[in-house]
Amino acid sequence: MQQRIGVFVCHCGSNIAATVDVKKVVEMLALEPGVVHAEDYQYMCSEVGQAKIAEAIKEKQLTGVVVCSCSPRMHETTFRKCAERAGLNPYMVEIANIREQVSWIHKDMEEATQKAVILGRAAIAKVSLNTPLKAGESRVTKRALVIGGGIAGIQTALDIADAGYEVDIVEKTPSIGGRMSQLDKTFPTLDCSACILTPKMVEASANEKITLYTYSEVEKVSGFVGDFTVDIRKKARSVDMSKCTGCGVCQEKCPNKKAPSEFNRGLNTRSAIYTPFAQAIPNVPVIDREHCTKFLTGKCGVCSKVCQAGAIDYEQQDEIITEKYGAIVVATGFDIIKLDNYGEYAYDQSPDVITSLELERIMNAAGPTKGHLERMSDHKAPKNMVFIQCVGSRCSDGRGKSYCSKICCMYTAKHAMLIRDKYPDVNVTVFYIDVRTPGKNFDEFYRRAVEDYHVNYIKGQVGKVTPEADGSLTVHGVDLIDNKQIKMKADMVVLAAAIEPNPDIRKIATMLTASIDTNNFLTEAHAKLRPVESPTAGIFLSGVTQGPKDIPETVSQAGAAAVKAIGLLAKDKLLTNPCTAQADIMACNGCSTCANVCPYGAISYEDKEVRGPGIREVRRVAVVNSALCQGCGACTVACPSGAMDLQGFSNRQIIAEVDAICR
Amino acid sequence: MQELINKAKELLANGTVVRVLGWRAGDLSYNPEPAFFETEEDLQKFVYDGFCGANLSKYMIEASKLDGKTLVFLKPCDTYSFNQLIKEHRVDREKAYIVGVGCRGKLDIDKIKEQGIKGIESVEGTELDGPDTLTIKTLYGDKTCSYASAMLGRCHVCKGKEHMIADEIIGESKDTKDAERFDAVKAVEAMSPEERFNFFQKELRKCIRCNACRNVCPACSCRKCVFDSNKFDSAQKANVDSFEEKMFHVIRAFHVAGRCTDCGECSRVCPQGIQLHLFNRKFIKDINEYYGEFQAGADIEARGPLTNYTFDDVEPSIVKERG
Amino acid sequence: MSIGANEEFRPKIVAFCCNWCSYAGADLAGSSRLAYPADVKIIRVPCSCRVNPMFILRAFERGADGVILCGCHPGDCHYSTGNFYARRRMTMLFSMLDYIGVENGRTRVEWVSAAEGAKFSATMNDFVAKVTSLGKNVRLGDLRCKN
Amino acid sequence: MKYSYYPGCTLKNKAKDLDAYARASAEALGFELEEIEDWQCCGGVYPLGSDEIATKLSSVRALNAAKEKGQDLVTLCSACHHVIKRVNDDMKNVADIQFRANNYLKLDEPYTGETQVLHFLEVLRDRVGFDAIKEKVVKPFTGKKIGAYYGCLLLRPGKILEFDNPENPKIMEDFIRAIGGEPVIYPYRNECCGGYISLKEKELSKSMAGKIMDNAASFEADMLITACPLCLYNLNKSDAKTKLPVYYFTELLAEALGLKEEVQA
Amino acid sequence: MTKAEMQAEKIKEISGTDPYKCMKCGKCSASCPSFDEMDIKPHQFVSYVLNEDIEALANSKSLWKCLSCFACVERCPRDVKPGKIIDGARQLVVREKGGDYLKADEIPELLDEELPQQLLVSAFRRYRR
Repeated sequence: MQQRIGVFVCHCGSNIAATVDVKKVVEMLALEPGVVHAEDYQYMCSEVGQAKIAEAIKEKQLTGVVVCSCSPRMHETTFRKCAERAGLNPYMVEIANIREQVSWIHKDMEEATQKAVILGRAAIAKVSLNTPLKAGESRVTKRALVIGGGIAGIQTALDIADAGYEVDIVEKTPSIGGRMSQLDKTFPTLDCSACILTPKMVEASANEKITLYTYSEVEKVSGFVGDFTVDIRKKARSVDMSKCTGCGVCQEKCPNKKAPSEFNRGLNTRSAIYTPFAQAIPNVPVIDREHCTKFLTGKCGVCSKVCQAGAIDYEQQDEIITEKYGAIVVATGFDIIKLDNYGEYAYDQSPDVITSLELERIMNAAGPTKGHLERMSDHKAPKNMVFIQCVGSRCSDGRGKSYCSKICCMYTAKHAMLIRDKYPDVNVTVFYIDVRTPGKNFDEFYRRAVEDYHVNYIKGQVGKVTPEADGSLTVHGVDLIDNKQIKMKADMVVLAAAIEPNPDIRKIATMLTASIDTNNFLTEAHAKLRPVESPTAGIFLSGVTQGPKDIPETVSQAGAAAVKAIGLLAKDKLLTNPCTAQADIMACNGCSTCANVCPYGAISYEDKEVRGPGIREVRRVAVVNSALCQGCGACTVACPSGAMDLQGFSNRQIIAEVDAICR
Repeated sequence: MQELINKAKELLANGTVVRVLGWRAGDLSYNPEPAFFETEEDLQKFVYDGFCGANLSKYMIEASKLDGKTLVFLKPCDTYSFNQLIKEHRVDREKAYIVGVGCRGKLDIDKIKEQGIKGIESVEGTELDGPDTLTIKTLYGDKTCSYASAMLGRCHVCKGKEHMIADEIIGESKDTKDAERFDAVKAVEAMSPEERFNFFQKELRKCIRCNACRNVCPACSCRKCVFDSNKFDSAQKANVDSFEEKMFHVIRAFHVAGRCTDCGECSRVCPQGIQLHLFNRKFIKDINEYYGEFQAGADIEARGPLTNYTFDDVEPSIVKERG
Repeated sequence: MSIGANEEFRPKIVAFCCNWCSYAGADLAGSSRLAYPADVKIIRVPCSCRVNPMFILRAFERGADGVILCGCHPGDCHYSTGNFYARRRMTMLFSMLDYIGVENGRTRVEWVSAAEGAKFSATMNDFVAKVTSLGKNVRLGDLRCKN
Repeated sequence: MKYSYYPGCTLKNKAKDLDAYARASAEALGFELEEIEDWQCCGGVYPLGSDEIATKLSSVRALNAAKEKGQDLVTLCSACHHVIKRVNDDMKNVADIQFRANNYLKLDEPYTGETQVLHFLEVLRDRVGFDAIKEKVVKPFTGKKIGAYYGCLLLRPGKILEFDNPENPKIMEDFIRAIGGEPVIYPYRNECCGGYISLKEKELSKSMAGKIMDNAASFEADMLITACPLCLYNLNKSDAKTKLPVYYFTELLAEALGLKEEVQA
Repeated sequence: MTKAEMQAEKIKEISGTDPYKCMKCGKCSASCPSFDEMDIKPHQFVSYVLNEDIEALANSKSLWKCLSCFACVERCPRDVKPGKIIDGARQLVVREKGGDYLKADEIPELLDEELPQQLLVSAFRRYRR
């Protein structure tokens, strides 16, 4: 068929037009074979711009459209929809990226214009070989999975359940609650963390739409948006959840109380059978088999003897549950970095150098010191406390993290204020590089620490902390405003250690085929416009897994992720990407090579009758399940005869692009 | 040879097979060709001697489509190809009765001619149980040469005389390996890039695109070869031809990489004497070095190296690093 | 053979970029205004595993002086395993091209994530410089030299 | 086991005992230090300028001599160790320096950082093993509280020297334990003694070394050990309130192994 | 290029550091054992280079007070390495004729019995061409 191609060149205001001679591009591309229409406009993506495209499609009976504009990742969908409205198959549209790949990176106009023309030619060459495609349909399982049971995961699950959908939370530790349950007070209102979190935890466990899998991990994920199949490993609790009454006698009687308490950051110990904290949900303990005397030596069994409900089950095994989901929300949260690389701050050398999270536990009434502020070395009350900011944050030297952890300035102001409030005779000094407090009532909060509580803020990073023979600490700092070096005595030093994504995220991201950035934060589909979605369809991001954020931000993002998941679950059918692989049965050898490389198991083999010139026989040939095929194209290269091809990115199309570029 | 004919007769007679795939004397005595035999009479033309180098496994693709079983004679090296074809669902194991035949190396008439022997009429002593010295009848009288000196290059680097698959084995084999398989590849690798380029340019310049290599290759058994289809075509057909022309051997080698058993048929049949196995064997050597020893056709269950991976695979930059 | 340091010479470079990581990385290089030479022209493919060695040979035959393939980092492929296959295929292809005497600097595979705009730009700058130093691609243009 | 050995200028002169005790101990512990022929002075400080070549050549010659023998190169003086290890890193990783140095030296085969540079302490830790030393100790320093003084040069920059954790090292403490002593960990053990500044700014280095010694004394150290002649000099010249004796670690090693009298004789 | 610009470039080149990476946290100054002796403090070195005020840096006492103990290099969170910058400035000075900080005739009075060769060698290399 004779091609009738329309070319539309966008100025993008001056974004493109300042560097690319748009008129010249129009002029040159109009000469290409098959092009019957070429024009430029200031903003092709605007209503007027789209109307121009629609008009040309109708008037000139265009068979293909090339838009020379920004990245297809930005507006390909816009222009496809525009074409569809004008009666052209949406897959007959190709984009030449002359903004990100041309005008924004080149300065020389002639050179940029020439490159824009070449990219336009490649798009024309490709679109000439496009074929109309029709999206298929796939079903949606109306159930969501939330990975991680901290405040982000709980909020997301509550919101999804509220909309009437089933949702499961998978939490690795024995209880939901996450980092927030370890905090004492929260900024900027200083209300007690447990008081606002516990009701949410209870609500999550009571909600009949929500199923909690605690002490469980995601083991395997297959499928795709709308139809994920997930294996969940329920680790052996050694306690029968249906029998346990949560009376707590087992924990009391357990003779082995030497296991470091994860919940109290190792500041004290717990029993081998334990719930992480008093308000744990579910209130069912687990046996830590690495510390339990029964498991280590075979002798003991005290918990079993004292359990009136007979809930202790030493024989319990891990259990794998397989469940189907339409949407998956990742809310795996964070931990603080290990401080091995920061020996100068003497974290490993003195028990009185602690992290802020440890301070939270010390300040907490349920913590290892029952809420009394004291030194871990000699349990004496400190007189002088020093806070060091940015320990491991904003470090581009390979020792720490290059990003700002975002929450430390605020929680340090909180700690300083709480200490000055409760113990007015304690001197508090904060060494900072910058105080960063964007957020509602945040800077006011920090200023209160200085103005009302007289916290001593000194600009300048600390160089070293030295533990002295008398048990005190010397902080070697600098006051950059006074331009003086400072050697300051302290009884306790608190390090605002950088936060980092939960280390499990790498494994989880791989299972989900969701991309992560260099810092192991999950990547958004768009940094500004799609911040709670992963580029992988059906995967949503909630909380710090996407980037550092505080509680209010986490909760809002958790809600946003829930809405996106709900939006997906509300659909009965999903349109599938029509750019899938297709086998030409005339050329297919039936050799199975393609199936060996298909990550989705989308290729099967059937005996089909093949008819052609001089051929009529039954052959084993490849059949692609287009609902399963995600369009990666691995099979197309594996296929020796070229029988397997990818719609939308066919061999001929790509070769046409190559030819156009190398012409 | 008689033993093979007897076996064929027996299996035809008792109905186990309906045809026999073997070799038949050609127009020249040292040029036997693959052939199907359906009756006892046909079998009079059956030969099996040192010149029966052809790998019959590829013919089983067609035979698998026919009704009834086929008796096929496979040399040890041919069985790798047959296995590979099973793996790729191209031949039907149930339709084949495989008699593994012994091998003491296959002969190359050119190797005899290279020794200065001209006017050859026939060669004697080529049978499996024949002597170590060949007697060559020529227009100028009888000449002799050792069996080994007349062998195909591939037999000097033989993978072994064990049959990978067979229903029964007839005839004893003799080990012929007296050189290292990858020495020829290594010799090329040792050259400078300029020398390598000149070497291959000189080799490939001889190519007349007769497709003999493709036609004989058991791995090149696609129903429709990419070079004959328009799958990779753009609008300008004329240029496509030239693309294929230029890149034919590299692309062909890539298409069979990981599947090529190194049977050496391509080099044997090339009328221009291009050392085509140097391409395939290079891939095999690389695969062995980068991804672990792999012999296509040795194990039907093993995953092919190019349809497999490990997280820690070498990066393509290794090519540069190795220099 | 090579033109070497001829300043007039501007190479033709084809860059195949996977849609999910490297193409996004190129977009990020663009939005961060991290320049690289205009000699690089990008072809978008869904995954590095979509790139058939025939595309690369075709580019060379048509006069490209360098071809680079960019994909997600191993382990981060949007399709889980695509780049693993691409890695093996390209290792084999590059090794073969090197073997037949083609300068190995003309081909490259680089893993560039969506977050690595700077790496994308740096990679392209480096690759263009390398290919420019090799000069015009003569060898692969016509391996058989029938002309 | 034989190692190439680079003693350096001071060990041939003012710090002969550092050298002598080391050689005797090495022999007793089953390894040999084979002095490089015609070694030249390393220069004492690493030339920081990225364009300096000439000042790095003596180190490259020593490194290449070890490479030609196929041996690892052992150093004893902290300064020599620092300089040679860093030059080696340049030769391995900095193309420009590698190119220019090789251009200058015209070796049979270019030197590209092949030699492994080990400090004597690293040989004790990684090759001999402190446990093995412990077994050979005949006169343990039981009850002696010994402070290790590391200084700067052995530890920093940590990414290149890879000697120990630069902010919280333990190799010398482990050494002290091996010879039966009780290590005293004091926070100034990796602070600077003043280094070469003591030539012209004597008061400054006295006070800096004084702070170190006082800090060690406050943690009840009986004595200090060091690997560096300059550190030893500066510490001895310090204005510390409590003067502690300072020894080369090799002297204590030789004593613990029962070799001291022999060496002195 | 002015002389100051050239000198600033030269310092960047010989020190191999990028002063633009500095975030002015001051950890170098907090770590410096010679801080009190210096007129221009370690965290200020970068500003002098960025402002191309090399003259002031070259005339500063700090050149001769830095011990090359690398505490700032080790701890700098941005990999700026102030110690290398000041050494670059020092080299600019000693490479100029007459820039030697240590004159031959003042040496004898600086010596004493125990003084190790190492000290002389190091001081020579630091202070002289």
